[in-house]
Amino acid sequence: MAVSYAYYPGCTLKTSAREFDESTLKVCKAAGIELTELADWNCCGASSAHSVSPLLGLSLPARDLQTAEALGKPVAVACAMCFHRLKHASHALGDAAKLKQVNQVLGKEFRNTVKVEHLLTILGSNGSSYQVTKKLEGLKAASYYGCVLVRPKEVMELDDEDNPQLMDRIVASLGAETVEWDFKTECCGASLPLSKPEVVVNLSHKILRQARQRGAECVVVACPMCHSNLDIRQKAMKAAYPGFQEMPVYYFTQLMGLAMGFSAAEMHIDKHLTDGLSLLKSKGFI
Amino acid sequence: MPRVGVFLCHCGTNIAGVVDIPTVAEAVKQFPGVVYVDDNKFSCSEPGQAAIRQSIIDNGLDRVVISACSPRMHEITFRKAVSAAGLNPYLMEIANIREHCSWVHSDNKEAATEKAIELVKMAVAKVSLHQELFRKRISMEKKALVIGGGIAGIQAALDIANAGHQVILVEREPTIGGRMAQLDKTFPTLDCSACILSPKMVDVSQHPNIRLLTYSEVEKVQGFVGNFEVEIRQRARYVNHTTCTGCGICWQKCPEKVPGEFEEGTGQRTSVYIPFPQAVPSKPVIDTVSCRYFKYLDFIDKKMEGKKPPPCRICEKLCPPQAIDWEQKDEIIRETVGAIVVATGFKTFDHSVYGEYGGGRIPDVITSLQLERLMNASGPTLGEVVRPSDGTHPKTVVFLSCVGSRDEAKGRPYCSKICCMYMAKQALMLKEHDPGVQSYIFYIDIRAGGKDFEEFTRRAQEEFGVLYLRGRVSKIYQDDKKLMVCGEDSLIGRPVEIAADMVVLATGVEPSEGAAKVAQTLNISYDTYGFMVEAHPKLRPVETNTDGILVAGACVGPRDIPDSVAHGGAAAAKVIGLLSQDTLTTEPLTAAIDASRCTGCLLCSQICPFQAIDMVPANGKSIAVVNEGLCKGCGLCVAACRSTAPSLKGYTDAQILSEVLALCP
Amino acid sequence: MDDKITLAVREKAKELLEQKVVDCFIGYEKATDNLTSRPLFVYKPEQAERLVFDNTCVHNLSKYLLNKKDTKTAVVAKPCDARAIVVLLNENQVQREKIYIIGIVCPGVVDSRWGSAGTEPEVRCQGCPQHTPPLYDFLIGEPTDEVEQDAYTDVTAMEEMGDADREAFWKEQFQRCIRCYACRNVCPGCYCPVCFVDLKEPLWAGIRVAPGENWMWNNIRAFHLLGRCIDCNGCQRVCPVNIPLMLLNRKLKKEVAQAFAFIPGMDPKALAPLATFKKEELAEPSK
Amino acid sequence: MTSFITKTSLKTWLGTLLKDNTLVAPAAAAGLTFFRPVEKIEDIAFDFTNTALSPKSWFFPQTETLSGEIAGNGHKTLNPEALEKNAVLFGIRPCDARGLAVTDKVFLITPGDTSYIERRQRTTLVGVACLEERAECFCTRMGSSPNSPADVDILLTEDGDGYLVQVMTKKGQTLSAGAGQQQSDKAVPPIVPTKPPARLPLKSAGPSPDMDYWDQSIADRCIHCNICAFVCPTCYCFDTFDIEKEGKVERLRSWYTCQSPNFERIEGYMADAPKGVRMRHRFYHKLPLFPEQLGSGYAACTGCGRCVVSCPVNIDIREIMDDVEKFRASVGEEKAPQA
Amino acid sequence: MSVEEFQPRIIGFLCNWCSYAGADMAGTSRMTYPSNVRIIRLPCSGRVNPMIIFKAFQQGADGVMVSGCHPGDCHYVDGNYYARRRLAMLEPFLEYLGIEKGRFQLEWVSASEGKKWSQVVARFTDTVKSLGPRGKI
Repeated sequence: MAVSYAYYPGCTLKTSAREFDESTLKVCKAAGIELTELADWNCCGASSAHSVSPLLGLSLPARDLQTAEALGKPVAVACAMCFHRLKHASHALGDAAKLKQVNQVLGKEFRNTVKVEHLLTILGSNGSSYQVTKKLEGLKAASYYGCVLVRPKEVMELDDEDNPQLMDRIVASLGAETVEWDFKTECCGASLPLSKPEVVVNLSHKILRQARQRGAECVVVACPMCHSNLDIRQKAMKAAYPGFQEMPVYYFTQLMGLAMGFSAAEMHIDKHLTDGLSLLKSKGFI
Repeated sequence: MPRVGVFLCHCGTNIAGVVDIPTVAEAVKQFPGVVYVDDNKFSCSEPGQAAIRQSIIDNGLDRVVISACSPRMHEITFRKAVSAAGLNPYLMEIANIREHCSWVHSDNKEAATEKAIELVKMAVAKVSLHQELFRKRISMEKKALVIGGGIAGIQAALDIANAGHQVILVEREPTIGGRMAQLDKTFPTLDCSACILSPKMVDVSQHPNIRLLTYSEVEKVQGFVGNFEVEIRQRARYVNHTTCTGCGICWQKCPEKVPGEFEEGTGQRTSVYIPFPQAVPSKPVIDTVSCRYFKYLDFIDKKMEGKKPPPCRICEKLCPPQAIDWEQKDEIIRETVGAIVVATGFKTFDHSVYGEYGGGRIPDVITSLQLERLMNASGPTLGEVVRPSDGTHPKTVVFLSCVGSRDEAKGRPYCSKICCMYMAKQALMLKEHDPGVQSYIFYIDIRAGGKDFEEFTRRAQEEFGVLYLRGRVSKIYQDDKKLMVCGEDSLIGRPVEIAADMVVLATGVEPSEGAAKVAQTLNISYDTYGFMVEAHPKLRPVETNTDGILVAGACVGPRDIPDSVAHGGAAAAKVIGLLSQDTLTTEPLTAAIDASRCTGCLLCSQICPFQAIDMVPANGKSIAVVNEGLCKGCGLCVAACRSTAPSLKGYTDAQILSEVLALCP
Repeated sequence: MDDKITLAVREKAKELLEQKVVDCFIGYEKATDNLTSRPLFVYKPEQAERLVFDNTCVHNLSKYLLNKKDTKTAVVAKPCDARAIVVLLNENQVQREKIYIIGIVCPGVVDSRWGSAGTEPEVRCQGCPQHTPPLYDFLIGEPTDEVEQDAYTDVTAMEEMGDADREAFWKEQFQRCIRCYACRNVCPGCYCPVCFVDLKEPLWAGIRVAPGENWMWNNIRAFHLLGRCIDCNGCQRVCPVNIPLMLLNRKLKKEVAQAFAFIPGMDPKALAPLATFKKEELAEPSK
Repeated sequence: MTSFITKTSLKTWLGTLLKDNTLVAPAAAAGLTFFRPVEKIEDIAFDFTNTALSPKSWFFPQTETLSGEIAGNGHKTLNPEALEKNAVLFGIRPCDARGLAVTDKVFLITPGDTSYIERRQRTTLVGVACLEERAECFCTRMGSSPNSPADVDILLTEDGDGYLVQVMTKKGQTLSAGAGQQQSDKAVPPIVPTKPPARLPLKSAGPSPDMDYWDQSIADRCIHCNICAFVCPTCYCFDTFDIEKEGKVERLRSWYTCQSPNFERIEGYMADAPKGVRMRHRFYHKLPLFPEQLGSGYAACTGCGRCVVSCPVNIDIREIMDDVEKFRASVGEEKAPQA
Repeated sequence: MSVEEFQPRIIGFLCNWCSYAGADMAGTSRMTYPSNVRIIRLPCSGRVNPMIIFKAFQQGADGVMVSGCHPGDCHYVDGNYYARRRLAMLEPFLEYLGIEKGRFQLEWVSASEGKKWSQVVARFTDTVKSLGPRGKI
């Protein structure tokens, strides 16, 4: 098991989801996983490249993969959408004809031998050894994977499509309690907040509602898009659904960081729009 | 050198009008081995045949070529004619100079004549290599084996037994009855399933010609039609069925309770049990997995750690005739039968692969067969339909069709055929049980092809207010006490969400557990799903490619009760036809394998469509041997073998080559 | 590097014979030209010192297993040789438990005949898809997972010739054949108790050593190896009159690979391509 | 007396011979050379070491028709394949010529083999002496020599831009009459001596290595192909076959070899014999038994080395001779051969 | 022969149950087709051993055709599927040996396809004719 990866952050982690990026880097470093940011990385193509030009949709991620292949390292991805695009490309380029086409675009030889792994797999596998110093005992969390991380199963090769377990196992390892619920991979509204915000509010609300119903106090995510929908829209939910109670949404790496001894500030928990600090304080974690 | 006689038929002007017979006769005389050439106006007529017979005798011919019409027309006629002259009927070959020559080349008589000469030349070359062949007679064991005691098997067994033949009926479970016994009512007549089935079960148990072996499985089958040697393992029941009176004290007093298979997990049974009150035989078996005494013995045997289970044995203490027998062993029963009917039935699809329906984790999402048990007056709830989670009566029930049917993604592209009807029946019955129930049915299509079927589904909708929604369900989740069923009504093109109390999955039909193993034991084909493959889907629906082995009921494919009964009867009719013969004759045009040339590479046995090639040990290796009873003479083995060990009588390599060489010397 | 393999082979042979794991060890020793190699049968541990392994070890020793069916035998196997063993297992010719396979991670062998060990890799090694044997009990060398693709350049060149040229080419090749049957006798896939060519009735290929009869012999033999030839080059190497027999075998290898995605000798459980079919394949006959 | 012929004149001479004779000469094919009837002088490979196959097949073809019979009328015809014209075998090496001396011993014994006699008598041998000794060559060890003229009608020895010519027989004289050679005062180089001094490598009597040697050191390795026998200039075993076709029966004979598993089925004495016995038979027959039985004074091996080169598994007759001699020396029966 | 039109020598290996019956059907329907094909009757197209086809070409056949039941209709269940695989390999191999494409043909003709049989024969005969005589190898 390689402990050295080429790290592909993607655009969101460098902008609106910087807390995901930084918590990821810190956690991995502490867990002895070496992440080297891929030099000169480009957009993974999400979310529209493939619907505009299938060739472009493959070539963009292929360029990033080629860089990693040349390094001889597997690729580590944190963002669910980026993971989706990279995995999709590496699956589709199993077709020699497409690979040939893409190589013409790249102008370099990409052999499609590089492995793409999500941080959930990297951190959740037996090979990784993070030290939990502060158990998050008493925290009830609902693990929310979102729709793109696990689907389609045969391409993502990550976990079950309806009832995945990877994140639940990590959260449980931190000492927190995970709840059984039915919305682990439901749609949060994805990229509709700009065009149809009411759809996003409705869908995200359903997710938070069931999490609450099953006893969760917070939701844990691995996707910046999910995070923004669940986190940012809570005010609108309150307006639309009287009685809705706010609920903090954390990246799984943030909770890992806390449990491994990093401070809330180091994990940028204060960056969220929905208050994430009070709950942690009330539990005595910070 | 053989002495070949050639008989050229004019067929009136059919042949002679195009082919110049005298020219052919002149040419034929020059062919090696030809000692006699004659021509007839109509060789197939009685005078024609008589002339052939006479010439064979007068000229001492030992091979005959008849140059006439297609062998598909008169091969049998001329074999008889040759045979009547004392010659082996297989020492005759037909040159087809009518269908393949005169009739199709009437535009060029010269070419037709030339072709006729060559066709005769080929036949002469081939017939010179013909050998005497003999049909074999095999005896017929007038006894049948029926595998599976569901409605199809029961019907087949009764029909065969009523025709006066012995039947052995083998059932894996402790009772016969099969799936039909689990049902509450049957569509579309709403007959009580048990009421119409039980009398047949009793008939089976009391029929003088039927030997019923429950709790038994067929382990080995060898031989071929007329003489199948079968080995049946009857599992130890630990209850002596000769002395047991079926009084029921043991299963009333047994302290160990486990989920009952017959109840589909909706109810419990004890470790010593009969599956249901009307079981046949109505005598119990002890399930060694759950029985406390067996657990105790196992604990001692394996020197396990921990708390020692109690050596219960209450049944033994209470049994009035002392029928409990802990020493009972599995029994191997060997029988010879003439024919076999396979009626292994079906099971329902395991819906836990549907993650969106809760993956089997939501207690109030049940299967249709579970609902049958809940609705059944002798079921675990005595006919009250209640939610497994909290025992309350559901008011809103949603049915999902095609769970494990018509779904390529789940590897089940086929329609299970019975679900549309039983959903309608169940929705209708729910309303009868409790008028306050509202049922919804999500469907893809309503398939109600059958007598009174369409009317029945209309009644469910119109009289019983069942709401049909066309579309698939995308998700079911628990929202407090309710089950939220999210789907699409594709007729209005809108998502719908129903807050239900109970969801019933119309799980599809698939072959019962171990069906493929039964097929392998019998060497019959089965499809990718494990359904048995019939010899011809239309014209031979109950036969298999192995003579004497028939299939009936849902083991062939999804089937409702009337079809299964008809199928069982059809299989029985075929068996009765076979058993009414005293002997069977085999066609001698089969393959034979030269053991000295066989390498034992398995290729022929792998491709033989009739599993007619057995590998037998010889001189430290295994070699292939043809079972003539099973061989149909296709010659696949001959063409496949590199070391030319097999040869096909009547179509040997040498014979085919002689034809090629006759054409291309 | 060669030395290392040699030492490992000797050591293993000694061990296996001393511990009576096997009764016979088949490997290589130097030939009388002191340049090339030849098969060696070792029965006593002290003879193991004669064993060598280098890039002239061209022989496919799996053939000899057919003569040692009753003896527990160890055999040195390059990837192609091991694939031959897999084919023999597929075809029920040898028993796995009687064989001990010393797999060699193969760097390729050179074109060598007695008296001249070439420097060019053998044709079979160019584009060889596998350097690690698919089956072994003991492996010498580090397993690799690089996958090279057989480009079939030799076959393609033939295919691009005109029909008449191709016919003339084969006519010239086959007329040299002296029917010594070394190609057959060296081939692990040729184990019929009676070869079709030795049959007098029917006479598939005539007795006369003539172009037409030679054509029958060589082509039918090639066809009998369809889906079974593991590209070991044995037949072509031994041919005393230099008939390029691998051109025949490799054409069929290519067709089988393309039509049925089947490479022989990879899976001991595989069903031969002619022992199975798919209903939906080859939908258009002869087109 | 010696004479000399230039390379140009040789070609001219061969060209004239081609008119009335079948000229069999080495020709190149597939990187090898083969004796073939040539149609033009350009086809001849003058620059060759030795051919892949021996010239034996010219005299004793691999398959030939012995007789044809017409069925039905009882008429039998003995039908040896007669030569159309006289033949010249150009380019035969002394070792292969010695091979013909061996087959002569078999086929010319009264009453003689009609077919062989016909071909032998009507063919003149124009030999070419070897100038180089290849790794596999060991004619000197078998009592012959790379420039021995003993078994040819004419021997040419290359010298500069031509050949020294030795005419050995009447046949040779007749053929070389119009060859256009000049007198030469150059002496033919002395015959390369045999080594070790002419002696048979083996005697049949005497101790022999045990069966383990023949089985495990030799026969285990043998793949029972026909190569050694088919490339050998002296192997003369054959089998006959009757083939029926279109009512006619043709009798054929075809080369055969003692190492073929089929051979033992026919030659009953070796049936079921262990492989090592067959193997020992081959070498004992070639080396001591042939001269002992036929009184030839030379073994049925000429040292041409073809089997050494062609054997797929390096069964090397020289190694076997050495092994047997070493064995005999070790048991004190016979002196080990001198180096 | 040199002056006359070249008449190719064609051997057809036909399965008894479909193609042979189809050829019979062409006869009973009195269809006419070229007379060059000589039919050898076999139980199944799966009985066709490629060795026989090699022999036919060696002996100088100008064309060889194998015809059997349509896939799925084999009287012996799967015989024609095996035949299809085997002959699909044989066809390119023959071409590789210099026997022109078109001289060997695999066809599916059912018992009711008399018309198809006559068309198949006409087309095949035409093709082989255009390829010219082959002669023995």
